[in-house]
Amino acid sequence: MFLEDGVIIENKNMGDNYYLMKVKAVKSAVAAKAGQFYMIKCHNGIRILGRPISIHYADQENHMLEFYYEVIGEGTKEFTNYKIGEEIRLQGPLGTGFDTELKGKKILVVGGGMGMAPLKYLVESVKNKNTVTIIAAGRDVGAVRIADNYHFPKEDIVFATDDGTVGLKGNAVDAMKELLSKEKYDIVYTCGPHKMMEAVARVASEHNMRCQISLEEKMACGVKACVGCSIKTKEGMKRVCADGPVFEAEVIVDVNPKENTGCSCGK
Amino acid sequence: MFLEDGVIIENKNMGDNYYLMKVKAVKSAVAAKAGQFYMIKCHNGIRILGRPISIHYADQENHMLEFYYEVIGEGTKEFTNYKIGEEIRLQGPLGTGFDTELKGKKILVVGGGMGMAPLKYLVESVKNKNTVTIIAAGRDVGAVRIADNYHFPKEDIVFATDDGTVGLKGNAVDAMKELLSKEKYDIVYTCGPHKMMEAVARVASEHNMRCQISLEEKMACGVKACVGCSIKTKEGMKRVCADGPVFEAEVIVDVNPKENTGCSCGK
Amino acid sequence: MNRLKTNFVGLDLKNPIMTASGCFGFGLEYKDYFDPNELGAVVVKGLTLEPRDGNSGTRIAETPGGMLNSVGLENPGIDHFENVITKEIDGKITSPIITNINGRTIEEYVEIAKRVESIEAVKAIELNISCPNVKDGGMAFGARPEVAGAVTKAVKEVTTKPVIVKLSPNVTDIVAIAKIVEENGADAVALINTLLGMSIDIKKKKPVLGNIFGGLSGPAVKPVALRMIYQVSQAVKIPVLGMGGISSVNDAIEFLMAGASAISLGTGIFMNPILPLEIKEGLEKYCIENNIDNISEIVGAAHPNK
Amino acid sequence: MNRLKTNFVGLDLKNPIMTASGCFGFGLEYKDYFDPNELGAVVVKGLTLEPRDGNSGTRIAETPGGMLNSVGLENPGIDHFENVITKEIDGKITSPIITNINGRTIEEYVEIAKRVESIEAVKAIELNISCPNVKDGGMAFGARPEVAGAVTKAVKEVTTKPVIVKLSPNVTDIVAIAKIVEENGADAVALINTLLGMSIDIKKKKPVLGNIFGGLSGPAVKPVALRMIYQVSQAVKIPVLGMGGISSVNDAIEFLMAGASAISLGTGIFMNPILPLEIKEGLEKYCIENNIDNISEIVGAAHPNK
Ligand SMILES: Cc1cc2nc3c(=O)[nH]c(=O)nc-3n(C[C@H](O)[C@H](O)[C@H](O)COP(=O)(O)OP(=O)(O)OC[C@H]3O[C@@H](n4cnc5c(N)ncnc54)[C@H](O)[C@@H]3O)c2cc1C
Ligand SMILES: Cc1cc2nc3c(=O)[nH]c(=O)nc-3n(C[C@H](O)[C@H](O)[C@H](O)COP(=O)(O)OP(=O)(O)OC[C@H]3O[C@@H](n4cnc5c(N)ncnc54)[C@H](O)[C@@H]3O)c2cc1C
Ligand SMILES: Cc1cc2nc3c(=O)[nH]c(=O)nc-3n(C[C@H](O)[C@H](O)[C@H](O)COP(=O)(O)O)c2cc1C
Ligand SMILES: Cc1cc2nc3c(=O)[nH]c(=O)nc-3n(C[C@H](O)[C@H](O)[C@H](O)COP(=O)(O)O)c2cc1C
Ligand code: FES
Ligand code: FES
Repeated sequence: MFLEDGVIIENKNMGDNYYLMKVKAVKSAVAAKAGQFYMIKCHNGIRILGRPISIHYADQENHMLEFYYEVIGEGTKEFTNYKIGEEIRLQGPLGTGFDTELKGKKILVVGGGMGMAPLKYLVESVKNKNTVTIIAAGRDVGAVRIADNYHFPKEDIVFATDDGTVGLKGNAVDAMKELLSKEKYDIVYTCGPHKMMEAVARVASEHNMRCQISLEEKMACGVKACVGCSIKTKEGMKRVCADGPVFEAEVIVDVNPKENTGCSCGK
Repeated sequence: MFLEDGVIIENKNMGDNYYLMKVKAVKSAVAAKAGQFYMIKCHNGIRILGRPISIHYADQENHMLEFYYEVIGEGTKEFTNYKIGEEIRLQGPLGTGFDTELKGKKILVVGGGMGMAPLKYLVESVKNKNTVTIIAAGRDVGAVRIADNYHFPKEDIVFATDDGTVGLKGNAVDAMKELLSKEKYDIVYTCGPHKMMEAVARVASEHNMRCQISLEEKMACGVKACVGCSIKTKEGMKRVCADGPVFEAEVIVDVNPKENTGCSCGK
Repeated sequence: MNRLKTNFVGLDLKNPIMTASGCFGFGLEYKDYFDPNELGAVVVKGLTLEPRDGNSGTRIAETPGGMLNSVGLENPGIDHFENVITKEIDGKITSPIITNINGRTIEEYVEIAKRVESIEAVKAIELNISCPNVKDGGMAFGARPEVAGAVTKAVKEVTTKPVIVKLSPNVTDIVAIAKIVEENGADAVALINTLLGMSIDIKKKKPVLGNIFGGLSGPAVKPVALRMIYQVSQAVKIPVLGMGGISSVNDAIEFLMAGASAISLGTGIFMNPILPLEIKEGLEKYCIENNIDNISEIVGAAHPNK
Repeated sequence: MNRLKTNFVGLDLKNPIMTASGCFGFGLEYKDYFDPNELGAVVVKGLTLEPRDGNSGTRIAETPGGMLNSVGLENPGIDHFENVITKEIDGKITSPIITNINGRTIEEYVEIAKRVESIEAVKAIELNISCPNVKDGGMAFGARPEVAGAVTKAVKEVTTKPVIVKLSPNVTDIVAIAKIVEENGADAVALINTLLGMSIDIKKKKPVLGNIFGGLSGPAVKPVALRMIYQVSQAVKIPVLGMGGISSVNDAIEFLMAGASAISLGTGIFMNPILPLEIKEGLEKYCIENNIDNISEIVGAAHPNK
């Protein structure tokens, strides 16, 4: 964890409200691990908190980080105005990412919409020593376009969209069930809308598969100093910014479901 | 009075903490009158109030406005980062400027430091129909460098600096007294530190000359809606943003000098 | 269909958008930027019986996301308002005019309310109880429930115009004060007035404001305003006029959902002189997009029972 | 020469810079950004007798120039603090540790103060009286002078450690509260805690925070904090620990000039994790440039008698 001023080398619209930002940042690019994130400071001082954005991809050799972001409110809107050559302050890498220390496993990666942002680097981190299958799900073709940016043969990605504009007409779980009817996997990694992740985790548990999910919470400090992002888990209170954002699904799912302590992800 | 988004066409350091900003703004350039000012909105939303900056020069034909500014705090510091092509929101033209409806008069213009900013356009507005003499006073050579930007023969400007680095070693009043010992003038316009303007006004009054001075006050609205900039005058409370910033010296000077209602200019 | 039409304290308003007292002069100051008759109502600068020069020294200080003012109720007095200003604005401002009135004693409030009673152009009174009460040791009228109740009652007795009591946020329990002014006949409450704050000039080692303290307004105070409006609007039956840091359409919607039946714009106009227009258009758009016949449908939408 | 050396409630501090409770965990969370031993003292997260999970739902909301939190005193409880945390930080944090303590009744405060008394590592107690008093109908201990006095007295009776009473700003008269806690033996007062605020999610038509209300902190509250520190520091003889929106060296100087003998940094650290270091270096530079032997010389410099 440290502060670094990165220099923007690309910041372009990827269709709809999605943007890809490439940043030159030596220490950050080297330190980043899949599933971790950076807090990006807004230039406009009226917005005092950093915006947590996942590591989409890190090119350690070229000292380059990629962020893939969706415009949600004023902060991410502000990001879209940043020009090439402009500096941004990065705080990170933060949190506990995915378990990437696997070898010879059959891995299923299930991403939903913007949830696919952290999964690109996850795939990069595990694909050489394991077999990876990717499900890219979303509302429509725009929501899964992020997969075009993966370093992964597009024809090997299983697409599923609610409106059927690309791939299977259906959701991530439909696609997952279909794959599971043909194949067995050792582990599932998932990131996307909370409801989707819960459903994915349930299916994984039914199939006795390990499942890692990546949560979102509003954050102030990013370093477990403020307990703003704490959630109730089967192992007690956990901080999404430090103990997570990636958790084993079993400690999260079905915790006191009536209490809204799960995840702020309203998608 | 209106709002206009101008486009910056130049924004350069003029030595020390002084900057010249040129802005393309059609309506504003045409409407501007000498001694009036614009409120410039900061891009950083943590700074909510516009910064009042005088019209340094307006090129009506080319729809260009010049602002000459000194870095004082965070707002003017922010201005220095604005790039060519960037938009700035202008509110104005505001206030009552100098009386420029003179003909065949002998005019003395006395500027001190940044007080010379509004006087460039004053000189432009009166020099064709009148005879103009300019005193440019300041701490040192840096403080009077602004005169280089005047469209006026430099050799005709009387310089006075506290440290004698250029022109007479002395202040504006010394220079003024010297000129008055040789010549008579019909009117004095002055802008600069409050103490200087008071001294200039007293000398003017001793010589029975009309004198206009330009004041500064902290402002919120710029349109006499908030009475934040009100000052006590011989004619009752006046709003610097609307009744001024230019006033006849006689209504201002020596008003209840013990009460600090005169001018916030702490220079 | 005018989806913004609102009735507030018996006045039929084109929309629920008003100006905040002290931020819009006497109604015509911003006319070059937008037509003041686009507003639901115009609340004018706080008036006192005698003209006042206000505080000396610096009166404005910017703070992070906000500003302090210590104008100290500079105003030309009720005579000048009645004899000069009402004539100047006559015909030019057709939206209802609301006067903000101030006194140093209950008697002064009563006196000025009586004077306002006879001014036809004025459609309602905003009773500002944030000023120090000289007879009560300088503590604001709005700081003590009994005193707030007493001044409300006294003013109600001498006027037939609706009385909107404007509350100070610098109190432990704003709900208690809102309730007591309601009991004493207030037709509505307005909140919030400014938070008491200060700023220091570290070069001069002195307070920035000549008056040392000033009132904090602008976006910085928005969360406090929303909280108080949310609490008060659930505790009283009279309508709430909400204000405090509104600077965008979304802010306006937040205030309505918190429970304000109408809103006032103050510092936000300094930040953006056409804010009232933008909010008016934004609220219309919001209604259309959300299939809302009248904006009043969202008033209090964030309350727990909704 | 260490120009920042400060004595506060009998503790010799390297400098007057502390952390604000709840914003710095238990002291090691920011160690990758700067050495916590650069701080004058470390004020840790508010502790309660039993572990608490805090409030459910969203707990953080950004506001203009500020933020709301409703963490609801989530903390691992005094047992865990004594048995686990003090061991974790032992040797790693050599700057004095100050615990922030909280209770729902006076008895709970007394109980936890007794527990803290035996913890060697803790050099002083920050008594947070902004929490609701369950026996007193839920109004905060800090809202009523008598109650604030009573809890101060009760805690002072069971501890030998210096007690810094942390005041709530959500009151009509903070000076009265400061005076009564002084009379009841407080060694210092800390102010301000957060302003009560809220924020509304207009898409969901619901409060953003699960707990509806939350505490406002950050630059937005700075003018209110400065005002209260200025008032209180002139009214009491005990020193003031100042906080509320400090996010730069100049802010720190403003707080000292307003009358704070030491300062705490909270939200400002979220904005800039190396803020404490920047302020430390900035204050040193300020002293050198202004020929000040010790920073305490500027404490209260903006007071009228100075
Ligand atoms: C660990 C983590 C990784 C993330 N990675 C990505 C990513 O790679 N790409 C991407 O587009 N988005 C990502 N998000 C979501 C992203 O942080 C929010 O969309 C963003 O903060 C919204 O900021 P805003 O100013 O545009 O929105 P506003 O709604 O105006 O923000 C207001 C406040 O709420 C916070 N906030 C709003 N939405 C969220 C959210 N979903 N999660 C956390 N805080 C939120 C903001 O940070 C800010 O403090 C991630 C969130 C987390 C927690
Ligand atoms: C009518 C008028 C014309 C002016 N013309 C010029 C000009 O041409 N060139 C130039 O360099 N400066 C000019 N000034 C001064 C200029 O407005 C201030 O230097 C500037 O506002 C400082 O902003 P800041 O954010 O850098 O400083 P800060 O001190 O951080 O500003 C804090 C607040 O105080 C206000 N403020 C600070 N100093 C002044 C001041 N002297 N007068 C009014 N408000 C102030 C700011 O606008 C802001 O609201 C003029 C002022 C007035 C009133
Ligand atoms: C410059 C200024 C002058 C004000 N004068 C008055 C006044 O005379 N009477 C009054 O009741 N409120 C007065 N107020 C308070 C505003 O009406 C409003 O309650 C407060 O500013 C909060 O709203 P805002 O944040 O939108 O400005 C004044 C506020 C400002 C900024
Ligand atoms: C996330 C968060 C948690 C806090 N927790 C506590 C606490 O446990 N006890 C306490 O007395 N104050 C607590 N506070 C208040 C701060 O200590 C401080 O008084 C307040 O935030 C104002 O300072 P700031 O603006 O520098 O943050 C908390 C503040 C924040 C932002
Ligand atoms: S964001 Fe502060 S503890 Fe997680
Ligand atoms: S700045 Fe508002 S009246 Fe002059």
